[in-house]
Amino acid sequence: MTLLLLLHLGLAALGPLVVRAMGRYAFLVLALAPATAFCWLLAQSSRVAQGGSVVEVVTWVPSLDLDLAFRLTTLQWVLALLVSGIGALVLAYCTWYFDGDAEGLGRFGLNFTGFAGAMLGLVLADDLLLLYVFWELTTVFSYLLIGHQTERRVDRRAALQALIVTTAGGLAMLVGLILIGDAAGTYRISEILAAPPTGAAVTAGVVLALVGAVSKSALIPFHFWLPGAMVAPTPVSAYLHAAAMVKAGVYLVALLAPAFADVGPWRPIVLGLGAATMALGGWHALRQTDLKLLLAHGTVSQLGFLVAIVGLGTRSAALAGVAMVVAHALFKASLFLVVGIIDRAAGTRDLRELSGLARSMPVVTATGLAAAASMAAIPPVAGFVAKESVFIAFLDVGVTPDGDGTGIGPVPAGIVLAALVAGSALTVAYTARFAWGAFAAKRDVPATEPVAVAANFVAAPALLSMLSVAVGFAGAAETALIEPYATAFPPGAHEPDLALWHGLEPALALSAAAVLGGLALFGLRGRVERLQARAVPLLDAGRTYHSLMRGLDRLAVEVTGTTQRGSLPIYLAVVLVVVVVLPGGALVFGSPWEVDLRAWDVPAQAAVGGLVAVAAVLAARARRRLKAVVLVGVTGYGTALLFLLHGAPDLALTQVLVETVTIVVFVLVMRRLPIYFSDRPLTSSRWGRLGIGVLVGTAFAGFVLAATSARTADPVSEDFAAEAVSFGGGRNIVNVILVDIRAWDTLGEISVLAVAATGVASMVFVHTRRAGIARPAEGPTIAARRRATGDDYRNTWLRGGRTLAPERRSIIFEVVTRLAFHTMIAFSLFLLFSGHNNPGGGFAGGLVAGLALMVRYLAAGRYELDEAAPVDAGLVLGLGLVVATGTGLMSLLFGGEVLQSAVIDVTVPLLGEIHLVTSIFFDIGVYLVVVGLMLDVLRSLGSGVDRQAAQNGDEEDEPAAREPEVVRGAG
Amino acid sequence: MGHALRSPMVVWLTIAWVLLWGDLSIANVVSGALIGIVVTAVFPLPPIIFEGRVHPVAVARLLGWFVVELVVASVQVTALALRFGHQPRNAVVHVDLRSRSDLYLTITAELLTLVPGSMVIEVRRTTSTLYMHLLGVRDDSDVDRAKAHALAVEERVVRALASSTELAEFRRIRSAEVGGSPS
Amino acid sequence: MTVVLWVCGAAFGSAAALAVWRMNQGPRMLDRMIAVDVLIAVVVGALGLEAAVNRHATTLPILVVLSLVGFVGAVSVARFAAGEARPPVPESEEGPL
Amino acid sequence: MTAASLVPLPVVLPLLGAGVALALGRWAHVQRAVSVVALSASVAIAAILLVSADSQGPLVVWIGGWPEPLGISLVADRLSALMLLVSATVTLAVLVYSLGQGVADGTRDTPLSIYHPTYLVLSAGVANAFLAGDLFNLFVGFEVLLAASYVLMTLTGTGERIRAGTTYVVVSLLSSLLFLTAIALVYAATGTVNLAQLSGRLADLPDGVSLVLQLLLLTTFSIKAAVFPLSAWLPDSYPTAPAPVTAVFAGLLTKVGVYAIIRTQTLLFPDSPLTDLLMWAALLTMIVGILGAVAQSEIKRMLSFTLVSHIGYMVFGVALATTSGLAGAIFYVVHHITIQTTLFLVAGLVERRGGSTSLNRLGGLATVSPILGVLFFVPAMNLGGIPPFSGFLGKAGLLQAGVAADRPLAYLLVAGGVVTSLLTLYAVAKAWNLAFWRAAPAEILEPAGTAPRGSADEPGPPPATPVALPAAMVAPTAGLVLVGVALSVVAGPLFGVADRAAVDLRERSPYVESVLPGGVP
Amino acid sequence: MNANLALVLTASVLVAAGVYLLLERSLTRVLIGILLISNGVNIAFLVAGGPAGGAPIVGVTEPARMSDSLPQAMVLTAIVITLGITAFLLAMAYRSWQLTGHDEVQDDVEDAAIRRLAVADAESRSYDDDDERAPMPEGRP
Amino acid sequence: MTWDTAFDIASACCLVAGALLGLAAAIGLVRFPDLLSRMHAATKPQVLGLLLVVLGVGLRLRDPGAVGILVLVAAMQLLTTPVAAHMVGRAAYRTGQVREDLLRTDELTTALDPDDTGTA
Ligand code: NA
Ligand code: NA
Repeated sequence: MTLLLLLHLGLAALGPLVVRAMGRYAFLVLALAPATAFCWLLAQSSRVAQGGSVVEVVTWVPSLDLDLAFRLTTLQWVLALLVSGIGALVLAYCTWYFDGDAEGLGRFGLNFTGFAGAMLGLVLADDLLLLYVFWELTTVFSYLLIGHQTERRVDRRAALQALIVTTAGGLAMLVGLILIGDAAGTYRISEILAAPPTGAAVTAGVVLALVGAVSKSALIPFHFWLPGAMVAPTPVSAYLHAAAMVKAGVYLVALLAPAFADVGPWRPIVLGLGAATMALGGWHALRQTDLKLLLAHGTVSQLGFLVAIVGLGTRSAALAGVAMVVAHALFKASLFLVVGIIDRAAGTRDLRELSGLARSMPVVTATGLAAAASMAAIPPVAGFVAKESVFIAFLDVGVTPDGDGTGIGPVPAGIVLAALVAGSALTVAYTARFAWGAFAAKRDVPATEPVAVAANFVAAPALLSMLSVAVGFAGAAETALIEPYATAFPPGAHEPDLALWHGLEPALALSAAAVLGGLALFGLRGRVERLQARAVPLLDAGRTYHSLMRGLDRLAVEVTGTTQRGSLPIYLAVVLVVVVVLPGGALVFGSPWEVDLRAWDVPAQAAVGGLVAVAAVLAARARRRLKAVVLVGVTGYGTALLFLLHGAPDLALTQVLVETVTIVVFVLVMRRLPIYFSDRPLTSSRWGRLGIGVLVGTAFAGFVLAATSARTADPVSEDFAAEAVSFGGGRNIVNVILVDIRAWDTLGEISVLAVAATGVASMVFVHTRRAGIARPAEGPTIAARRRATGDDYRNTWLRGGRTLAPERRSIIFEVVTRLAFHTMIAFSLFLLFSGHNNPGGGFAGGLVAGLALMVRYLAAGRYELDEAAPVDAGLVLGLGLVVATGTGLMSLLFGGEVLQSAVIDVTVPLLGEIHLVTSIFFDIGVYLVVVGLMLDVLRSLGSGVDRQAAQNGDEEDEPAAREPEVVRGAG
Repeated sequence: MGHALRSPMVVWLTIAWVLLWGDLSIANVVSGALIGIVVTAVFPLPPIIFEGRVHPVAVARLLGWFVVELVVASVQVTALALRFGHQPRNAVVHVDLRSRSDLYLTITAELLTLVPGSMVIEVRRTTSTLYMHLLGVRDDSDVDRAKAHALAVEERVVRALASSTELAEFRRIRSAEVGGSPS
Repeated sequence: MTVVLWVCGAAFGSAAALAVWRMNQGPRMLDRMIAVDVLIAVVVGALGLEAAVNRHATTLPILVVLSLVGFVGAVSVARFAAGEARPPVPESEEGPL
Repeated sequence: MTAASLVPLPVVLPLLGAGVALALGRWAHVQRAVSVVALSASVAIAAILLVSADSQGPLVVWIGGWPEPLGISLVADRLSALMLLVSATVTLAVLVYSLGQGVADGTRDTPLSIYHPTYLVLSAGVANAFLAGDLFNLFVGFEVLLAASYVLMTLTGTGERIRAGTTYVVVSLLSSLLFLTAIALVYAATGTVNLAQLSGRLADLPDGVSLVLQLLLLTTFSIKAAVFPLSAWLPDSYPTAPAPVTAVFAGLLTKVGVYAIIRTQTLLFPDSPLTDLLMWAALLTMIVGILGAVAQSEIKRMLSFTLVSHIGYMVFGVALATTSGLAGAIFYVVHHITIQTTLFLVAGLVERRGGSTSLNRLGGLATVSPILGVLFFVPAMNLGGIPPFSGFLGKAGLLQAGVAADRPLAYLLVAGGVVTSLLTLYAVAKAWNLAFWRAAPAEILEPAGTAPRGSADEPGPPPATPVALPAAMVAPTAGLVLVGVALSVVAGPLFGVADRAAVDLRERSPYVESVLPGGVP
Repeated sequence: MNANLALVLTASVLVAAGVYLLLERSLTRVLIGILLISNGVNIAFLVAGGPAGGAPIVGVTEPARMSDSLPQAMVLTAIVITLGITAFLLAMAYRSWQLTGHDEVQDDVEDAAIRRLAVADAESRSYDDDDERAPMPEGRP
Repeated sequence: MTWDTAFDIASACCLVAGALLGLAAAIGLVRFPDLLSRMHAATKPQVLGLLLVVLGVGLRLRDPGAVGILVLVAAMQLLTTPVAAHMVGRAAYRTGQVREDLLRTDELTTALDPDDTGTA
């Protein structure tokens, strides 16, 4: 069975290629897939007829209890035969239905074959979840097939509607199936049927599964989607929306009925909705003028009928139901195909325009009439045989004390039966309307002149109609074949059988009444039409659907409009409020916690802290950008002091450097931005911000107090002192942590710096991270300026200084820079190398080196920066990363872990003991990355902004005219 | 290598390196020199044309004088700051230095700025002119005193650092000025 | 040393407070940068005081750093952000804080 | 060298690659080669790690060989290794896609010297987050990936990207600060940041304090994972980035947040009192998110909202705190990484072919480019939970877990889950109807050939006129579509791994004992 | 372990002031807020590390008197990361100014459009299921 | 009195004097009416104050290693402080932030003729 499905899948996938190669004749090839399945099924007949089964299990997802489990017993066999047989026929029919040059034939072939496979899988599946898999696949293929003519708005909407409605039901079913499977402890259908679970969850599950069935089979209240789907090409209507897909719901009901028909809500749902749908569908069918729509409403009606029968849950009903399914599939597919032929031949499907086809298309007419007879249950065709048995089954329910085992009382049973008979009468009426409308010669309508159709075109419906007739005469054989399924139900009032003649029984009377009543309705069609025109639709589910969808869309807009404010401050406020409410709430309302306090370690902490707090508040009040920056700087330097007072010199050192760098970088940017923050006039929002700020600050204090007071354990770092020296080879524990114990963090951190630097460059240079490097050269203008400024007989202190306008130069600054620069660099190296034993390290060193570059830039402008560091910042950053990661990998090569360090002590003559820890190389990488970051910041926010300002003419003293004097150097 | 070691910057860096490590060992001197050479090689700057030579005694005198000045003037400015109700008047004056060396100019300016009461806010390089802001100027004599003071500072600097030729040139200009402009 | 600590601490604390006051008052950025300079000097002093009182040399590199690069902030403002116009509104008209 | 020694490499190799790419920024072909090699190696190593972790238990390495629990431990257990493999695969595919785009566009939208190193760092950060066995290192991993994401998000600095990027960056920064606060508090309360050690020490804390820590971490990660009401930033920011960037963000970044939720909630806070809270959050995330998707008229934004919505599924599984719930969540994460990435790549193709991603401007794409139709439809249905695709399988696992939990709130979530599934399908089908089925506007019918080539230094917006699709972009997209389909084929073993990973998570001992074989100090 | 109240209060004031600024629209103010909060969190790490002590340098301080070194290393990492991110955000502020003339964070355009639809009680712009509405323009206007 | 005590007392004096000079600088910063006056107050007593503090630390530590660094600190302080003062003062003057009413003489206005490029 898996192979059959794979064959469908394979041919479907090849569909577009086959169509491209063979044109419309490709459908004959594609038909091979269902045809093969059909043949295989036929080969299983005897086994199945004897009540045997074919089982196949391929493991798929054991965790979900979802396997490719297939099981072929009678019910599956019957439906699979229908699905594959009709599928093959309809595919063959497509060969003549479509023009060879019709658009989208390839994807049509794909979707149709795929659908046939999915449908086959659906009826063969022995796993509830697998059944759902194929169930949804049929939905999707149906969506694609309904929307085949993609550019028509109506088609698209109908496709979407079918998709949404059936998927909605399908998802309900999925939950239902999971409820059942969970209760049963298995998803294997055969096992569930063998030992059905019970309980409230199962009841709910069964109801939800029925929702799926009802939606798929277009019962009330989901009945509206099926007529809408008639925009699809007729083969689709014939196959999906008559023979196959819509039967899935009926199949599910039939499948589960043996196990769950006695579950409380089952019969009210299937009988109530089934009977009501039958009547409503018939009523709607009567007013249709489009033959296809007439058939579609008829299908809705018949599906209600089928669900009511197969869901009844008696042995008689089971037999009759399956027979009815077969009969319906045969006649409805045939009728749709006939309509398709009429449509192609006559160019219309409107029964008001068609006339006299009986004469001009006799074969088609005969085919159609035979199928119509079956639909109207006129003896001796299949429909009659089946419907007769149906009436018998329902009469049994009505007349036996226990409702033929169903427990339905006589009154409800009578009502249902009456509804079914009435529905049958409507069926007869719309059948008559169809036959008359399609084939009859109408007095006031000119005779239709159809174009000739190929004989092969008619073959498929003709064959189906012939089968309809044949089955009518094969009641006994049919009974024998279906019986194994029916025996899953307890024996009823009497053993059912399918036959043309059961004797003069009440059922026959009911059949007769239905036919006569139907003919009467047809006869009175004028009056009926007027009545229908006046009647207010009881339940316009289609309108309900549309208003639901509109409501959904409106809800979506309203909810989105409310929750998605698009405003950063609001998003941040939400986060902060969540922090105050959740963890803050837990603090306030949760279990009590203790507070263990001391005022300070040293009073200076309070003094510095107070100053920091004041500066923070002043910074929040500041309206001038740089003022706020400076006050933040105060909090930064203050924090550095707090670090120091706590006993963290490394932190204090880094914080001081970072704060200095931060201020300068701020200045570099703020020089371009407006001096003042713009006013935000809303005072209320200001108070709101203040409120949130106070709340968050309070919560923060509470968190810290609670968490700190809760500590009883010793810190993991208590062993660091000993280990740092013995294993890390350094005395400065913080540095050993940074370059060794937690070097992995540091590696991440320098990566952050590298990308942040790259980001800074990308914000300024936009499309590259490389700034052009330009160094001052001896140009004529510079020479002139040198003469003017006396440079020719004086020292040059910084080469870049000559590129500055005189009023921007300061010789004092230049001289001091010239003298101090190398010292700064040497000091940065000192910090780098001494860091393992004293405060310092790669970060601090790199920052000092970066500040040295910054001083060069401040003293003599952007050319001086390029002069100081004529390399691409990316190179420095990259080199740093490579050195750091390379150090890490190197230890791996030497058999250690990543970033493992070695302590090397050697005695060099003259120099004495050299103590080398390999983690210094890692720190060198860190140093380089920090320098690279600073270089990138200076290139971008310093030089880059200078250049852009010069190009905009914002700064008179940096004229663009000076550009040619410099050689644009290579990095 | 030998050339590099003769560079004053390398020497200074070596000294600084040893000061930083706080230990005058061979290893520190060697590594300091190495650092100096590497740093000056990796970050080349225009050569400092320093033709003078250091006169230790004069330097010491300069420093001593500077410390005294610093203390005295600091007290003065502090007093000024603490004298409530008194609004000091200021002045911006110019002084034409006699030397033409950027280095001496810078050192002079630095010292003048460091020493309370005066602050160099502008320099004209072509004429070696310093523009000073003076704090607490009562009358013109204060201004003249400040100008003379600035020239004196320059002279001390030149005496401490200049070569004999430079010194001779400096004396020549000074006497020419004193002689040529009796103001 | 405790007395020294308290006296110096009080002096540095007051100096820092006055510097912050000037920083808040301005009126110009250059005024604020002078205040930053004073503050940095206070930090240097405080670092030295702490090192002296607790007799350790671990913070001396921070002193070197501050003496080498402490002037950069003021210079950058002098270089780039000095040319500002007069404040359009009095500084007192600020937020609710 | 044991498999455990390989654990750091998915972080180190991309970083090394980033270093080389930065240093050799002038040579585009070197950058390309380095990126492809580094990420391919990551995929291979991740595969080895997954196989080893699944067969031998968690692989642990103490960086630098420091004795436990002093240093930083990296842990590749089943969950981490699985996340690593999926993310590495997706990252590589997106890289190839962006190379294709670069080849076609002359790197106008993805300037190489910025893009490659940053992208490599991003992948290293993601890998580090998955491997971190230490709370602070998890923070660092987050920072690495976030910093890289800031740069990628604002690539080429257009006004729109700056605006969107600001929202993204600032919200992320706030979450980073929250994370840092949480770490400070955790250390204050326990004196350690090693996850395995914390699993023991947190249990000794008073309930109130432990709850505060749990809620803070949860809030932090919920911002990153985009859990309602902390999710609104995401649809505002993701869609504006270049297509490959959005794709990799959508696929990976939120999942790193989900991973962190899973890891911390299971390892640090077992027997959580927050089940109900998480369930409500999951429900609201699903529903509000998908309603957002329904309201959109732009494909990328619509996808962003589905992204948020489906985070709700994963949170649902975590909230259940049962083995099947966690397994479902883990499987769903794997599915969602693959599928969201694919769909955003397809959105990029749509933008090229249709000149827009606005549903009000597109049309006829299924006709003019059937391959694009397939590339969109298959993952879209996958996202919509249509079987037999992985989206369905993950959803089925979660629904099974929800039903098995047998609690009213769990049933409510089951209902919310199917409603979300339906609305997801509605949203993508609506997009399909309009963009792919509706009649095509004239300019889409006749593409303007290939996009004009730009140079790396030349600014310019992405092509606004429809252009033909370069094979170099279609191929990796198709590859990812196939990977998405293949998830269904290998769903058995994959769900098996997820199951075993969930068992590990619930038991905690496999993790803790591998990290601290000598017991929790 | 007991907590240092002076540090806790300082940190919480920094956080409160930072939050106040964070909720502003100017990117510069937001960044300043982030820096304040960041300083506050860093101080909280000091509290988390326990009592003040000597510098954690072997040979300088007795191991028993040392301040806890691990939070220091973590704060150092955080400080440096913050520096990198600060530089990037400033560059973003510059870029924003370059493009718009200010550094204010603007509201999202698409969200505003949907909010307008919500106010007008209208359907979404992709709603395609209504007969009464004028058909959408097929393709580009 | 041992040498140690003597050094400690000297150190204490230096520290106190340095701190008071720092305070004086801050007072001047607050009290002086214009920018340039404040600059005098800020740079001057402060330089001496810092030198005193450095000296005080050196006297207290009495460690040759530390003294080396302190010498460097003092040297660098003397080198860089005037630069800041000069640059700020210069910027103040050039941007018109000098209160002319407090100036007795101003010999720079004329020198800053825009045509004159001589200053540097
Ligand atoms: Na190491
Ligand atoms: Na920070």
